[in-house]
Amino acid sequence: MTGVPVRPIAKVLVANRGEIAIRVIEACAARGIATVAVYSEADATAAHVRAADEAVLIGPAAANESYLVTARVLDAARRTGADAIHPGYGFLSENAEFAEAVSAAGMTWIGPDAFAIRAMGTKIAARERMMAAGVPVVPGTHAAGQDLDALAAAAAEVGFPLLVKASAGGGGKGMRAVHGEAELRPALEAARREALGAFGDGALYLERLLLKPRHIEVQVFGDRHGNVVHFGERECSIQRRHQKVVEEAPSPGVDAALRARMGAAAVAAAKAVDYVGAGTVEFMLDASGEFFFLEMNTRLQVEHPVTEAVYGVDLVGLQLAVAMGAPLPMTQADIAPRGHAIEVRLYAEDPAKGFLPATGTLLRYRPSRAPGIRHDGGYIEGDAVAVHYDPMLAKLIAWGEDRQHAIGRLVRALDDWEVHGVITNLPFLLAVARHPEYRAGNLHTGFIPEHFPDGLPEPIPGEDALIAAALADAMGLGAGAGAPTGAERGAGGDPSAPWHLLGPWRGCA
Amino acid sequence: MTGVPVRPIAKVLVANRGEIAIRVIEACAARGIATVAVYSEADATAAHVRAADEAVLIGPAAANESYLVTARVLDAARRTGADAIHPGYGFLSENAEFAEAVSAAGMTWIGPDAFAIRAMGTKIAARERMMAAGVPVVPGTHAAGQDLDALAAAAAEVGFPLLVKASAGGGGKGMRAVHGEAELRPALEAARREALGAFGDGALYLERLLLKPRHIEVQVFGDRHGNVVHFGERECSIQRRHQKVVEEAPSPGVDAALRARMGAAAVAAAKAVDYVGAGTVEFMLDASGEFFFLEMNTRLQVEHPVTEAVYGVDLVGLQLAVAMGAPLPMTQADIAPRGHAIEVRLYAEDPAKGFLPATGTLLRYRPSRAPGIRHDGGYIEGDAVAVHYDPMLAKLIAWGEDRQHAIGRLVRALDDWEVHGVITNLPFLLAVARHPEYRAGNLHTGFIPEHFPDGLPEPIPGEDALIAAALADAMGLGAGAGAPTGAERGAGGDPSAPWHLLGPWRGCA
Amino acid sequence: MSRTVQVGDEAVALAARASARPGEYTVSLGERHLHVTVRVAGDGSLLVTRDDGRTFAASVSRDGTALWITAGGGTARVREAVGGRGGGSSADGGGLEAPMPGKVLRITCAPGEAVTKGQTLVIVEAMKMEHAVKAPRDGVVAEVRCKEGVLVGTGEPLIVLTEPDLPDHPSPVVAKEPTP
Amino acid sequence: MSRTVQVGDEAVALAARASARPGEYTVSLGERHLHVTVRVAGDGSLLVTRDDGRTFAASVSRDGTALWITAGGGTARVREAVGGRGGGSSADGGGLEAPMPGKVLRITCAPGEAVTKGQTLVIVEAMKMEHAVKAPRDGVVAEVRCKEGVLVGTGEPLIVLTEPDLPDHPSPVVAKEPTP
Repeated sequence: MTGVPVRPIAKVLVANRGEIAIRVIEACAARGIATVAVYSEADATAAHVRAADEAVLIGPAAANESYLVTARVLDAARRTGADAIHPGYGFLSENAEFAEAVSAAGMTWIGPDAFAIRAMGTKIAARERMMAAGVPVVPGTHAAGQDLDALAAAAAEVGFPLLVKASAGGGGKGMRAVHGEAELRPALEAARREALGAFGDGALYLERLLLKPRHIEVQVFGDRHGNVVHFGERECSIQRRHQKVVEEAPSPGVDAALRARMGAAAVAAAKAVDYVGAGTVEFMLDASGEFFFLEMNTRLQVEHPVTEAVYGVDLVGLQLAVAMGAPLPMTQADIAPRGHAIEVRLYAEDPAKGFLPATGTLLRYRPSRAPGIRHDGGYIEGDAVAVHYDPMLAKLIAWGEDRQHAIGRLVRALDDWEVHGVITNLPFLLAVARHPEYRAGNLHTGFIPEHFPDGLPEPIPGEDALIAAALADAMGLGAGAGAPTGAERGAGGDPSAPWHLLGPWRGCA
Repeated sequence: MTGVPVRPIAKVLVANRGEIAIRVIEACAARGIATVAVYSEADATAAHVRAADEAVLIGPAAANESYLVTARVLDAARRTGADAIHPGYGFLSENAEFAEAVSAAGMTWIGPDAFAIRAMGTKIAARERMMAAGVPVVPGTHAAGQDLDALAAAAAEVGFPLLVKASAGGGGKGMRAVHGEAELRPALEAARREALGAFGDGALYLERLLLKPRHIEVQVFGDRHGNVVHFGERECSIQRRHQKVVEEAPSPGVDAALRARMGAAAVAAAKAVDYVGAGTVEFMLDASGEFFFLEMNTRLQVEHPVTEAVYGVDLVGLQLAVAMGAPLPMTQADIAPRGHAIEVRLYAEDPAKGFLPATGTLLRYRPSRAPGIRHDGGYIEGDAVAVHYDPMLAKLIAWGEDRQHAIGRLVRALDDWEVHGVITNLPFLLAVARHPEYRAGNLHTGFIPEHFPDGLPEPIPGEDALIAAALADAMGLGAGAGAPTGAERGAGGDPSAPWHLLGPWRGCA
Repeated sequence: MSRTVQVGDEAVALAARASARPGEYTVSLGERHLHVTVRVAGDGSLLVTRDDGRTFAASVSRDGTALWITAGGGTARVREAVGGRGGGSSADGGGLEAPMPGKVLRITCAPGEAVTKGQTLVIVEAMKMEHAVKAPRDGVVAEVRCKEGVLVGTGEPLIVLTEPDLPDHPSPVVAKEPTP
Repeated sequence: MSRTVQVGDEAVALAARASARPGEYTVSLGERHLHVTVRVAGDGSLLVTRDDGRTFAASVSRDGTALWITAGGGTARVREAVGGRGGGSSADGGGLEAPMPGKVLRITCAPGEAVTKGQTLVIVEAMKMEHAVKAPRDGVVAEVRCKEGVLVGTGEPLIVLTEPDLPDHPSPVVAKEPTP
């Protein structure tokens, strides 16, 4: 349109593993684009290798000797004749040097320009750039002076409640929450004493205190023709130590008017760095309805499927189109949400033991296939889950006509999901989905520590499970043992034969 | 709203089997409604039995001794305390007596009233009722007189091209296609001679000849408050002997203006019989853009998922809501299509042998899990496919941002679908999806006979398949044989052990 | 271990021999020999790397006489070569076998009856579909080998027909696949 | 065949005995006895009908010491009762075993070193997560049983700590589950 050259993409190397590599491979395959997987020695038979047209071994299990080695990834792309590289998320996806190296090698980088990656890569610089662009950031100030009167004046500017922090500080030392004018002076004095004692520096910093904030992020998309649109928000407040666990779109705390305001702020943020491709602007939304820039993720987000479900868009397909130089095929006016979607992340971790990672072999792995359920997974039944990579095994996304319908479908799908052989957070996901405060939409970033301070104890086997256990032993069922599976019976036995009636002649093998 | 009593539903008996029973069970489960399955002796371990909360054996394998026996189904509902019955499609779904018996037993019938079922049950009566309601039917006429002049005048009314048929006739005898005025008289004379010779009755009937018609059907929905809406059209032209094989929404032959006209006609048809619940009005659409009523199916349709995908609605959920007495939650203005969806039906039949039914055991059965793919199936890996019921094993639905994207996703998903042990039409579905005329949207009811007059020969194994066959024998792979599956390895082996490297010590078991 | 399979009109002998190096095999497809490296995935499927570096995924199942193989998009049945039995399609037998698994719905002929080519002898039903088994030629019904209401498998003999002039030499049709 | 399993704080003995009628079993859960009818589905899962007519579906997998069972919504691990071994949680051992499978990232103590309660001795990393193994009490490092960069399994001993006043009586922590 504006002289941007069209660069067709015929073969994409996917510089990632697991579910996101498969997601990208499927998007390419549906468009007739060939795919190249890369894999470490630990992933020689991984699902993403099986899904791609070609696969290249790039090193040993450790990611910093394989998936993170730019030279090996680039070499694999060269050897297979790939003309573009998709980085997925994590690994090299926000590595500006890698983005530059891909372009320098004459290949198309499916992502934003290195400039935008760098601009958003440092939090403090990004914060200042956003302030300049008029995007709200958490109000805070270094007072002009450090005497109590100057700090009190600064406090009036920031507003209450606020947080007094030690400028030199960290670890909670010298920190005080102040909920009103009356508490201010004693808090400032106490904080100064602590700060002096801990850091030898009594300088204080004031920042607005967000009460039960929601983590709300906005999906933005830019093309090479200067257009930027947004696809509404995702709520990701259900997190544990900054690791998201449950995400949804739209947010139960955002209405159409707020969506428009946050969307406009996110588009302004993206335009401030000439953003191209898929990006996410993260905000904190406080209980009063004010929102503040947190950071921008310059890549596809793990939780992008909830946006896809609600907005009827294929974000990876859009990444490919924009990377080829095409203008966005829609304007903001064309973009509207429909229904509600929730994503949960299945982690190989033990909610009964502080969420420590777990490993094993997926002896049985059967996700739901019900309508409205999407499963983006990196493993299939029989695969081993090892210690080398992220503990996220899969994402399950439930779409419904409204939030309650989506929750209903989600609960049913979680109930049906059979995962044997590896301890996961599946019971924890169910407990969250069934929690009355979750159903009511009362979400904030402290949801898990507030409602699940001790994680979740290991499920105690119920009576039905014990009956099944007793039968399984008596009948020799379970892996490798005597049960006649369909496969073992062979094809075409007498269709009326009572295979479902097992007598003692089959038991106790 | 208008005094319709609300009748909550707490437990639904699903009077069906296979994929549609599972579909209904999942819809109930997502809404917290308990479910009862019924099953024949042949279905003792079928997937729909496993999906339901309870299950009742209702007779031997033959459907007319089990699924079709109204007394047994009603008895199962009574015994389990079900307060509603969902009939699915086929079996008892269009049985007006059954609908009445369900209501008489004090249970809620999830479907239209018996009156509507009966009104649409006889083709000729339905045709006349539709004419009275102003719904277009295939123009045709018994001429006032049978002399050639009277017939010629009638022909002018019907329009060309037309079909001359023997009133007493059948089997093509006395039938003549006439493409213009000039051909008319000779055709009338020839037809009369044939009719007299074949049936001893020379009376002739004239009907518009539809050229390469499309089979277009409109999804309608009514509530007990007098509201009826439509959810656009589905195109089902790809059929073989009136058995649909591929369906899609929207139709590539229908634009917004035509959609509005056909939708209005369908709504008029439904209103003419006070229709409540989900129904489908089938039309033939000819090459000139005229459409004509064919019949109305007074139940959920097999191909309803393409409408769900494009309109973002859960039609089974809507059936439940309407059956409980709720008004439709949307008006026609709220209803708009988004993207494109295609459904294919996987049949256990052999395209190389006249599509004869096939049976066997599903030694391996792995449908795609890619984004945008929905799989509604009645069987899982290990299940036996027997001779008793419909040969449809599953439906696969691909949604895409536009028709080409949907086709791309469909082709990929068909390519990935592993079905071993039972011969199916899978290669045929792929051949259709890849056919240039299909891709171009040039669909009509003669598509399969025109492009696949001889079905499709059995696929010849390619070189890769032969290599795999040789290796499988040498390594003892395949069902029941030596390959160490994940399950057999057991959990937690050394994660770095080279299980992927099989040496001779594992081969030739 | 070796197997001769049908590939279109040809019979091809397949074999594979493990090399000394783990996971490496020499595969023979008739006269052609290839070197491949094999990895077995957790679900028993294969990843096969060919000489040219190309890798393909394959899954294999096994029933009586065939392997079902999905490899690189698409599934094929790899069947034992019919060899000396000469193609063995049911056309030879004259259509007197069950054309599909199903239930014998009706028998419309009786032993000793003279029948004409094209006459319906038996109606078999499966999966809501009826199929008429017709006389492939004029002849006399020597034997009815099925009963109404009974399930039969593909290829099971239903009727034995003799030549009208050779009543002493029945030509029974032998079941090739006695599976239902 | 019988198995004693852990159900919350209790040990329950499980057994099932086939009856003369096919598919029927008597199941014992401790002192309770139930009669059930069992159907096995094509994928090896069970459909179990209880005395009261209620049927539930269940799937079972088996690994070293546990059965993994999905029954009626939700999966549970059914494990051998710990019995005489007295619960055996790693809290007893004092946290000197690997708390999870992973790689030893850093060893921050040396043999002979006196350490204080809460001091980090080893850092283990798995799945992008670091975990510090800390001294459960004051003591002296008697032995370092791991190496940096090496993979360890849950429960593998990492450090042997002695009481500061009893250097001759080391208290090694024994691996309970030597799986990685």
